[in-house]
Amino acid sequence: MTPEHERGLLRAMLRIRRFEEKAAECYSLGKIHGFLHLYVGEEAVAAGALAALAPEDNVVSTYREHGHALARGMPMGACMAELYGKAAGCSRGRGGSMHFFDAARRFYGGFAIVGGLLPVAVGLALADALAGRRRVTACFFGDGAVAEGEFSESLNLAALWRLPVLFLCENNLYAMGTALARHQAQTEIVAKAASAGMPGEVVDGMDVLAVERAVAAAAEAVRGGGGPRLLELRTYRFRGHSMADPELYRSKREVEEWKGRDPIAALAGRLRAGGRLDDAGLSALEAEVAAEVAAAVAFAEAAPWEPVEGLLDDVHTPEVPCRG
Amino acid sequence: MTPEHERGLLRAMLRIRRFEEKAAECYSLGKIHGFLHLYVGEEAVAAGALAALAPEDNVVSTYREHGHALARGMPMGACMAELYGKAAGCSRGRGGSMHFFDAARRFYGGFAIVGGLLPVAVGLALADALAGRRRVTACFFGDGAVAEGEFSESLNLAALWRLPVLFLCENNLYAMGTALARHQAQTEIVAKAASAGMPGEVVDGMDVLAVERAVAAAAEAVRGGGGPRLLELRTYRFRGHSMADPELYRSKREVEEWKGRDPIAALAGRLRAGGRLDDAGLSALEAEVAAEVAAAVAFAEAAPWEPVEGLLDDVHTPEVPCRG
Amino acid sequence: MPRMTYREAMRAALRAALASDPRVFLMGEDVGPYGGAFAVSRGLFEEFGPARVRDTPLAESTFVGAGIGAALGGMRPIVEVMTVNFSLLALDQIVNNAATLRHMSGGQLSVPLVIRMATGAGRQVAAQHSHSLEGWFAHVPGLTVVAPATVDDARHVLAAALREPDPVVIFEHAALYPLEGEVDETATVALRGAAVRRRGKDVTVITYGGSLGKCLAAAERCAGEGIDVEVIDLRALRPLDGATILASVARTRRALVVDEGWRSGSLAAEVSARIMEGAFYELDAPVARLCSAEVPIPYPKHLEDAALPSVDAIVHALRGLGGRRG
Amino acid sequence: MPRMTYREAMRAALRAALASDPRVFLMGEDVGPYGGAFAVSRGLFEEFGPARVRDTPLAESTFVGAGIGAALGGMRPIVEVMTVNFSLLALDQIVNNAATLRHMSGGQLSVPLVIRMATGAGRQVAAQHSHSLEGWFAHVPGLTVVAPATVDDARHVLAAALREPDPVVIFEHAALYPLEGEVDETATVALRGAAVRRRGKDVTVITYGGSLGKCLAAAERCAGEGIDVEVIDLRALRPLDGATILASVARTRRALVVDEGWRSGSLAAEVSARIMEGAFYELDAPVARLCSAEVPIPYPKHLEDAALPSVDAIVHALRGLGGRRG
Ligand SMILES: Cc1ncc(C[n+]2csc(CCOP(=O)(O)OP(=O)(O)O)c2C)c(N)n1
Ligand SMILES: Cc1ncc(C[n+]2csc(CCOP(=O)(O)OP(=O)(O)O)c2C)c(N)n1
Ligand SMILES: [Mg+2]
Ligand SMILES: [Mg+2]
Repeated sequence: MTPEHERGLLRAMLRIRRFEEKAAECYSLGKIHGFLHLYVGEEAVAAGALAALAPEDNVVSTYREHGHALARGMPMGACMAELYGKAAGCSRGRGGSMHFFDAARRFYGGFAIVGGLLPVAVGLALADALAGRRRVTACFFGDGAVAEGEFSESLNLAALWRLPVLFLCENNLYAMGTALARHQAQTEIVAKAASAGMPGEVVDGMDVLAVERAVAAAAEAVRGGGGPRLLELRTYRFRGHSMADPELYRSKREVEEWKGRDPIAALAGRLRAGGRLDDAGLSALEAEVAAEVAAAVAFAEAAPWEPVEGLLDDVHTPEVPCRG
Repeated sequence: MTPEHERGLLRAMLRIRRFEEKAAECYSLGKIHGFLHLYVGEEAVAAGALAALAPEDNVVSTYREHGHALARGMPMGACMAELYGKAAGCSRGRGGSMHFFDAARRFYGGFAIVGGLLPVAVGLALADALAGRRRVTACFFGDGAVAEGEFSESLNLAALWRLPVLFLCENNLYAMGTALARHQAQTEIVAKAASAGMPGEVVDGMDVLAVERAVAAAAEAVRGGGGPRLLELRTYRFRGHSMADPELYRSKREVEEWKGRDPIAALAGRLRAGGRLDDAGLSALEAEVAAEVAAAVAFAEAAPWEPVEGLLDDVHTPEVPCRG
Repeated sequence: MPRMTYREAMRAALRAALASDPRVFLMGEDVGPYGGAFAVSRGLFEEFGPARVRDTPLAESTFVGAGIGAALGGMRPIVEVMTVNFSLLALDQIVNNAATLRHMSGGQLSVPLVIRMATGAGRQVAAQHSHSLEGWFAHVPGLTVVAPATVDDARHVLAAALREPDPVVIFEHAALYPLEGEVDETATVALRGAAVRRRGKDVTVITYGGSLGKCLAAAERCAGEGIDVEVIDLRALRPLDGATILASVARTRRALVVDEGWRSGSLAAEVSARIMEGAFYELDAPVARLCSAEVPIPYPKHLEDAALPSVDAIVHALRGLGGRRG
Repeated sequence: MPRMTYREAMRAALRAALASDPRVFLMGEDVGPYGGAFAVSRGLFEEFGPARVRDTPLAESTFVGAGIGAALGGMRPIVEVMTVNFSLLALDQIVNNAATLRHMSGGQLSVPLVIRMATGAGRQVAAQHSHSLEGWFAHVPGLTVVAPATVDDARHVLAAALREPDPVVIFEHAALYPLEGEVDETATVALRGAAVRRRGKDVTVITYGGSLGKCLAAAERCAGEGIDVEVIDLRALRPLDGATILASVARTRRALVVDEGWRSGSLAAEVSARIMEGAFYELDAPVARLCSAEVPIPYPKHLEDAALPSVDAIVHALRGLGGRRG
């Protein structure tokens, strides 16, 4: 673990945080519409996990995927343009906040039906297994998704066929307004892995280094043909479920307590304490990220709208003369 | 455990066996059509479980439910007439083999979509809990159903709300032609109960006394407000999945081995050995059951068909003058 | 008559149902402390407690199926499926159980279950959150399907649904929740039957749910151009009120069906076919349909607007029908 | 040309696909050693092995979703959903993922997935096993939906579907499996487009799938009565081949749509509406529909027969259309 690497993780988290803070601002200004689910507070999970995965791995995520997309290396401008709905967006503006895609980076969404991404992840891994490719398919999902039948079905299928899936459960203690203990009889999510005959492990999702370590180890086991694994990453979202959430279901105090464990502050503090980051370094990093965010907004603002004539594009693949 | 009680269990199993053997015969004769899923070999489960349940309990079952229906006390004539599709059938002939119902006996089907009955059972228990009634809802389902998402969802909901459901998994080692180990990564079905925070237990489903004991104990716990439980009843079907099954997926030898554990022969043997049943007694029992089966067939044969004008009946409840 | 929003009307209906019948309870995702995804049930958890306003896990198939079971067990459950988009996970329970149990049991069982769900597009929530699948539900024998399009209907349809001994599905177009209107608190409305929302003699527009407002606005614009438009709100999508439709078309001799569902296989097709069958010889022109474009609904506003029926497009279609008479 | 059954034709198509493209694999419940619920895949497990003929657990949503994922990953999966009845558990994957991914990703992703399922009633398997929901699938943009009604189509449609870069759903009416017919082994058939199965000048019958045989039989009977019936087999249910339908109706001026789905909201309604829109002025009589009765399909033969379109009922409807000309 070099200081550069640690600073890289800090930077990755900061990029997500500042990007989303700006997105929230743009939402208030009426530049972004529909649903916007922020990841603020959970950045250590995306930053740590994506640092531990390889470029050839597949990444599948939910509607709360800005963090995973940025940590995967998707250009911030394309992400912001997608939030704007511009043609230069990472999904050509068609998807918006919930549907980021980047085929070249094997970033397969951006799925907004809770649980619906899990079977797709299993299938991506099946394709790799059948083709003899040594790839991991990493699939992020929330604690709420654990209640959906597709979760158990997918764990079973992946384990039964020993497919290279890494199930990454972001347990932020709430499914919308429903606390974990109010939606799960068994709140130890790792116990579900055992019931599918799959190894599982709990990880401190507020500690980016712990996340990176755990994901690296699990990914190595999965890549080596050891079958699927599940990590339960314990984390917390600092903001509402979406922009419309009045947060009637949890106390301010609880939120404040968790904010005290802010993963960005925690890592920055550790680096400072160890003398591996100083005020100047942090300012430079903040400035660099701020500039990137500003550039992303400028890019999104300047980007053209898709012409209305394109409405019916991409429902089907256009006929090409000598296909198939 | 009185000798009468034991002979009652033997009789219950024999009634199911002979009823179904006759049904298979009638099927070959073209009197019964569609799907016919026989329970032959599994009779100890229905006979033992239903003996342990109370009349006010709810019973929910699958398309392989003749045994549960008969053990519940549904008249054999109405059951046979249902197989014939006659208006005197227990579902007015509308359902056939897969859809037996008897509202008065709280026999709630007869569900033919694998897994689809589990949420319904949870709901019946919810109604009882809300109404403050001390009833158990016993729900029979197969090992194959364990793979369906609704299984995990239903276990979770029942456990979360501590509802009085008794989940009775008839593990006959096959879902159609797919052996348990080929559809479940975790073949210990009781492990699934643990992952929903629910007690579970494995029972020898070929031993009617063991089944009765286990179900009685579990039902008492459930009825007492202890929350749901799961029993895994290990059993085996001696015949094909349905009448159309050429049984390409298992060996004759395996089937013969299990036939050596025939629950009826086992109990009869035990009773004989203990001097609680002799040849005359067994013959009398067989004769009694044969007469009941013959009467059921005669009843079904003689019963009238529903007039075609009734086709659209019971899609909706008929308007009654001062409803609601 | 009091004014309130569609959301408040729905909430008042829920409150009245919970207050008047101990068998009634509400369950669904985040209907409790969160107050419902659309804030419809806000306050009811506090008022009626956790036994009667029940948050469920994310398990659509199972909590809908549990509603069926609870109905069989003598309760009067109201199950909220947050949106029709998620109801795809519960269709087996609705089609294979709720809709069949009465018939399959030879009339022994009833499933007095009410399922409510938000539907429709127009809020820039993209392809997976913008379905209008009312037509699918309207295809299924054993179900009654309604789509309150006015605040007054929102206030009263639930009580009517709870009087039914069989399953009822209520579609609430999400764009209607902020709509304001008058409510006759003392009325009892019928669950079934269409309503003529505007009288006119030149052309009939048949619509439902979230499109009613657009059609009424289009009718006003057409009035300025001398086209006198009659607007029918289907209200009940199953059974369809053929008599009201046919009587209107027999007078106007021209009809347009406006439906936010995708065109092919839409509920609008059924309405068109019924008019074909029941008023062919009365028609002066073919019945026209205005539906959504056949595309997964895109996120950006200009594309979403282009995909959905708009007031402009309705006016255009009405002009095209040549409704100006004599 | 060789004769074979519809079942054998489907199996030959599967075998050819597995043999010719290493990316193709088959998965579903009991497609392996059991040979498929309808014995379609019998022998393929032995021939191609467990990696390419894969038995799945009972988990429709997940194995269909896994098919989507595998298609994204470059494979050409053929997913068998045993029957359309169980596909209700997989509709979220089909509608929200398979049909949307291409559009939602701005054209980056393709889902070259083929889903096969048996459909239809007529085998006395009662309400939960007798659905005809082809019309639902035909409603969804992003899907291509086909219903081979002849042995030759059964032999060739799969290859055509596998040539598509986007999801295709193939409906095989379960009553057709024992049907015998001739197959042109060397042909390449188009996935889309209707086929005129019988030429006639008095009235057009439009149908698909399991009802084609009944319509042809009815046409023969009508021929004896001097009514010359043209029979169109839709073949593709999405997209519909409007041109073929309209051209025929423009000649015959009368049309009957026969559809085993329930009447309200049926695919037949869409066909009727299209004729309304495209051939209204050519029609001599309203387009008629013959569909299934609106009832969960009952078990006993006499009631099931009464619920479904029958040759008698088709003949009766054709007579009623007054198709005898001149
Ligand atoms: C099948 C389905 N049901 C309901 C919803 C509405 N919904 C969106 S996010 C969400 C909560 C999901 O919670 P969790 O899985 O814990 O993820 P988190 O939002 O906490 O990251 C709900 C109920 C949905 N999108 N899909
Ligand atoms: C959802 C669903 N998928 C598939 C089927 C077809 N099917 C009927 S029974 C069965 C096997 C069920 O096995 P199991 O649950 O073990 O019960 P068993 O038949 O062994 O008693 C299958 C696949 C179905 N009825 N429902
Ligand atoms: Mg969560
Ligand atoms: Mg089994």
